[in-house]
Amino acid sequence: MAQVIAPVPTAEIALRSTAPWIIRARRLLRSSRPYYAALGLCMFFGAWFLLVDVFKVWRFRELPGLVPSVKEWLSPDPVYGVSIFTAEYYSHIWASVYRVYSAFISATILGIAIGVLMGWSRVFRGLTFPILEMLRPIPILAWIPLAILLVPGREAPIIGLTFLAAFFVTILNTLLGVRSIDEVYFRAARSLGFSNTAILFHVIVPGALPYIFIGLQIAMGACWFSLVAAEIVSGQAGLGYKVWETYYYVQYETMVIIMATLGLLGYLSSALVRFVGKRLMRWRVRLLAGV
Amino acid sequence: MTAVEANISRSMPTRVWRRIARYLTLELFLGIVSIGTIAVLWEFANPLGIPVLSNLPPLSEIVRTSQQLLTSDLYWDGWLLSIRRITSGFLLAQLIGVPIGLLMALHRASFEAAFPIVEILRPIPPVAWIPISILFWPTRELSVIFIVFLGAFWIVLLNTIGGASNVDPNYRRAALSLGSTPRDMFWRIILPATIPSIVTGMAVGMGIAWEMVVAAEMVAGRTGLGYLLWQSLEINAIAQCIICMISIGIAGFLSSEIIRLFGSFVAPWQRMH
Amino acid sequence: MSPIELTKERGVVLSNVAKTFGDEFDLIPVIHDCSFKIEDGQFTILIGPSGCGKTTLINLIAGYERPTSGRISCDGEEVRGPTRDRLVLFQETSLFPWMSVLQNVMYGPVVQGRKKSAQSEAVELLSKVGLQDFRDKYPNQLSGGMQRRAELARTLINKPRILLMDEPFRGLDAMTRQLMQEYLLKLFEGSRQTILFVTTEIDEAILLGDSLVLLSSAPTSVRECIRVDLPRPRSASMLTTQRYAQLKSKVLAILYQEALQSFASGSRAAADMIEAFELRHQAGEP
Amino acid sequence: MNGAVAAGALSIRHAGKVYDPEGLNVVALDGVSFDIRSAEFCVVVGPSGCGKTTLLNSIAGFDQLTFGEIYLDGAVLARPNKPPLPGADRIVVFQQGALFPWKTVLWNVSCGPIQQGKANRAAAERQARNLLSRVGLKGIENQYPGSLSGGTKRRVEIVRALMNEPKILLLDEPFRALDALTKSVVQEFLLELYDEIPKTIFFITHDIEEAIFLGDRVVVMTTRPGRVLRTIDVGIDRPRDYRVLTSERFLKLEREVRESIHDEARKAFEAGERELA
Repeated sequence: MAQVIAPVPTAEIALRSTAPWIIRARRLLRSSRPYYAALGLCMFFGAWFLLVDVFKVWRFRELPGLVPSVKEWLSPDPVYGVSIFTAEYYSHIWASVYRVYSAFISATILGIAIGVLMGWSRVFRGLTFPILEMLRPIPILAWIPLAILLVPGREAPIIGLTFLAAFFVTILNTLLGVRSIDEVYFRAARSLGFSNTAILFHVIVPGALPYIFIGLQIAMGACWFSLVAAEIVSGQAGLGYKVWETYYYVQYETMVIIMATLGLLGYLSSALVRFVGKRLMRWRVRLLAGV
Repeated sequence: MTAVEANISRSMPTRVWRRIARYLTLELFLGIVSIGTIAVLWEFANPLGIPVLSNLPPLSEIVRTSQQLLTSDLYWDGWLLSIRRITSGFLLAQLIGVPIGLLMALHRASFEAAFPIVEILRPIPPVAWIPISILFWPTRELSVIFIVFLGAFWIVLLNTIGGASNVDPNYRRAALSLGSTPRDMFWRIILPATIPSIVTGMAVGMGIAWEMVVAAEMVAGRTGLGYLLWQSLEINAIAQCIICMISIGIAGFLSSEIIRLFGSFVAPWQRMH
Repeated sequence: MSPIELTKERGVVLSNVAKTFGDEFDLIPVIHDCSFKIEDGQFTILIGPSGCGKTTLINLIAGYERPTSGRISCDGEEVRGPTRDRLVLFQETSLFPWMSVLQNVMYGPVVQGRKKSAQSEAVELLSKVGLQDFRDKYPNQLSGGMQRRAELARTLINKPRILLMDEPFRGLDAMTRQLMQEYLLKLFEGSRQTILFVTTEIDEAILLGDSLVLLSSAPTSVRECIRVDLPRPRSASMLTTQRYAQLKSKVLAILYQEALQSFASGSRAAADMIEAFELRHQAGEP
Repeated sequence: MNGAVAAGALSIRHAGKVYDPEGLNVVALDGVSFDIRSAEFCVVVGPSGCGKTTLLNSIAGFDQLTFGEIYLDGAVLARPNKPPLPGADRIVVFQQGALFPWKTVLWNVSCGPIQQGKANRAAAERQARNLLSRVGLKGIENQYPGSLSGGTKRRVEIVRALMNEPKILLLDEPFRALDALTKSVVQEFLLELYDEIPKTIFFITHDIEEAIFLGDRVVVMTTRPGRVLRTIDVGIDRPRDYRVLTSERFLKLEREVRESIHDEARKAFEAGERELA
């Protein structure tokens, strides 16, 4: 691309006036990324199709095929009653999404509050940190039996477990975030006459935000992981329960649909957390060069 | 030095005190207080009628049942089997994950081709793979190991990619100028610089591996700590449940400590601050 | 552009070099039209306001980047890519943290196939820079000044044709900086190693340099070349002589306008853009 | 802004600081005494480790003296182990910069008066915009500190300090991270502001040239334990600009200070190197 690049006068180093997303789109098309990505996806689905549907190689013959699964997913009247056109599909999705997001949001609010308190007061941290450190190594899924035995009802144990998965991670990352704030910002705030609440809202929370959002990304992933396990053991509805039920009743195509849906919802949830993070932390935008 | 420490140390002005004071910090004091009160509340939960803790068997009963359990072979077999599954699944995840991660970090085409697949498969919770794993793998043991493998694989893969592609460009440029061949660049510059991220990936991966062993044994396993935990759920033995949970917690803690030691051995320059 | 006859004489020659970053969507010209010469056996200084593309010039001469237009030749041949003839001391230390100081210094000879003599050469050079007791320590166990000396040893063991130094003493405190300057002077006056030294400190430039290349604010072109005719060997006491004061006021007058110009050109000052771009580019964006 | 009340006279009496009284007994500050008249530009210069930062922090309220007192306008400010509360009358401009990176420039500059309840948001922001444009920083009000160059960040932080009309402006080696050319531009910016809004300034640095160029009075300190080696009245009239740097009087003063401080600094350096070996 040996265009002659005319030196642009320094005074007005103007970005072309076209909208930024058009620029990103044109840059993407010119790079090799989309073409290799397409190649990769073809190889993956091609292998699935050849190994399972066509040649039924070795153990692959036991697995659900690519074509039947996609057909089931898209058909208006699916054999086992679950496709993008049936209400049952969306009821399971809603059950899982409701559980994950109610647990995630409450864990975020409580987790950040406790994390900030632990970061702020050394006595509170002294009291609570040892307990946290003792409970943290216990895998979340190991809490399932206790949750089922102790927590009454059907929904509560599942939401409780998903809450736990996000709770520990959020507390720890908030604590890490508060401790990472340079002492100089507290000193500047105090000498500028900030009250304690002002320091909390204008220094601690925004300062800890980068770490908090690293925690929230991990927490969202952990929520979906734990939800599926909890639903398999004690759920009535929800994608995790459905995965097990379709396996039990040998409806393998539907099982693949549910797994794909879980993957999609997991990806969208993480993308949502990243999006919210970018919005709240616009100040972290790279320097003027607009990275 | 906080006020509390200041007046403690002032009362005994000897040099010896300086060394003791370093341990007798405020945190240690508060830690003992908090754990102590919880243990006491737990023990006398029933008479005091404390909401959550009263449903649990008192601490003393748990200690008694643990004595029985610790002497039973089932318990220790459970440990061995779970550890065997963890090690095989975890090691496989490193042996496959690290090389692929390095390839994807250093070879642009393979990254651009493989990354979409990673983005599709990674968000699917490994527990959701259990049915497929049971169908595909001929034996139960292999299906559990596959789930453990999945748990640790994605984490170490992404950490390796992250580590290898963010090597400080000045290291690469300095090495290039000094006359390094591509082989030198990989073995003497890129790989050592990536080791810390790989170790982080292993530590996090180990945590998730233990989560997965519990889930996999819950559904597909016939033995192991996880299965023991589910059995105690079936027979409503809360005390045994708690002991199994604590044992898994200790096992998880020990294995991440092993990873940390491995990390300080493989990347000694890290802790030399 | 008329084909410039590649002069055969020694040293590095830049003729009408220009460099622009970015693709056709956001074009940032960093170097407008730079032509100057780095004579053999001379201590040449590149000095200009912050964010004026000095680091990019170093990368171009070292061969890490290709110029958008114009030509760079070293001893007559065009500069194609990095070689051990043109070694760089970066602003931040680039000692390999996973190797001991000795292994770092031996790295050059080892990868060039001179394993046998590498160890003895390295040990001898380390004692010359006063780090013989730190040979087995890791870089992060050393102070800023020591890291710089170790890096100098790692560079000089390869006997480069030209040593490129990008504000190497910027992070050091005043005292260490002064001692490192004295050390570098002793080293240069002993071996007449050709050096290109980038700095923004005028005192450092005049104390160390034989010829100063004054750069304009972004996008950079050469404002002026000034010869420093202070006698050698140089010492810190020269900083307060009358001849030094004249040189300093002349350099200050020119560079002060450039520094002001890069501040004055509005809120999106060109300097901020270039400084940001260089930071991003230095971070190795593909 | 010009009718700033003529206050801010500071007097330091035998200020001393001993770290870890029980154990190693490290004397950081050994009975330092000097006065700063109201609206005087006083610069304390000394090698690293001479206790100048401890002195500044004791005035600001971030550190406490072990013995000696500090008076502000006659009233007791600091006593042994009784540090003053940090307040808007003694604003500090920190070495590594303390603009809140997550707030816009306008928020940063106007937050002082707002948080102290001296002005409502609208009035404070109007005053901030006016002050920013007066010092040539127009147009960056809505940007975040992360996207500003080093020099611009320093200037905004000085403006933020002056917005609170402090009795004393405390500057802890504020230009250390800047390269020399940007430093000279920002130094001149500070001098112009000082000429326009006279304020008592307590400026600490290890750069002798900067100390003489900026200060009316320069207090030269010895290395640890910090003591006042000598005090110099610069006596170069204002307004000053970079041409002063090569004037005859400036060079004489610089030579004087450089000799008296050179062997002090070498002692500090050798002590530092020994600790590492």
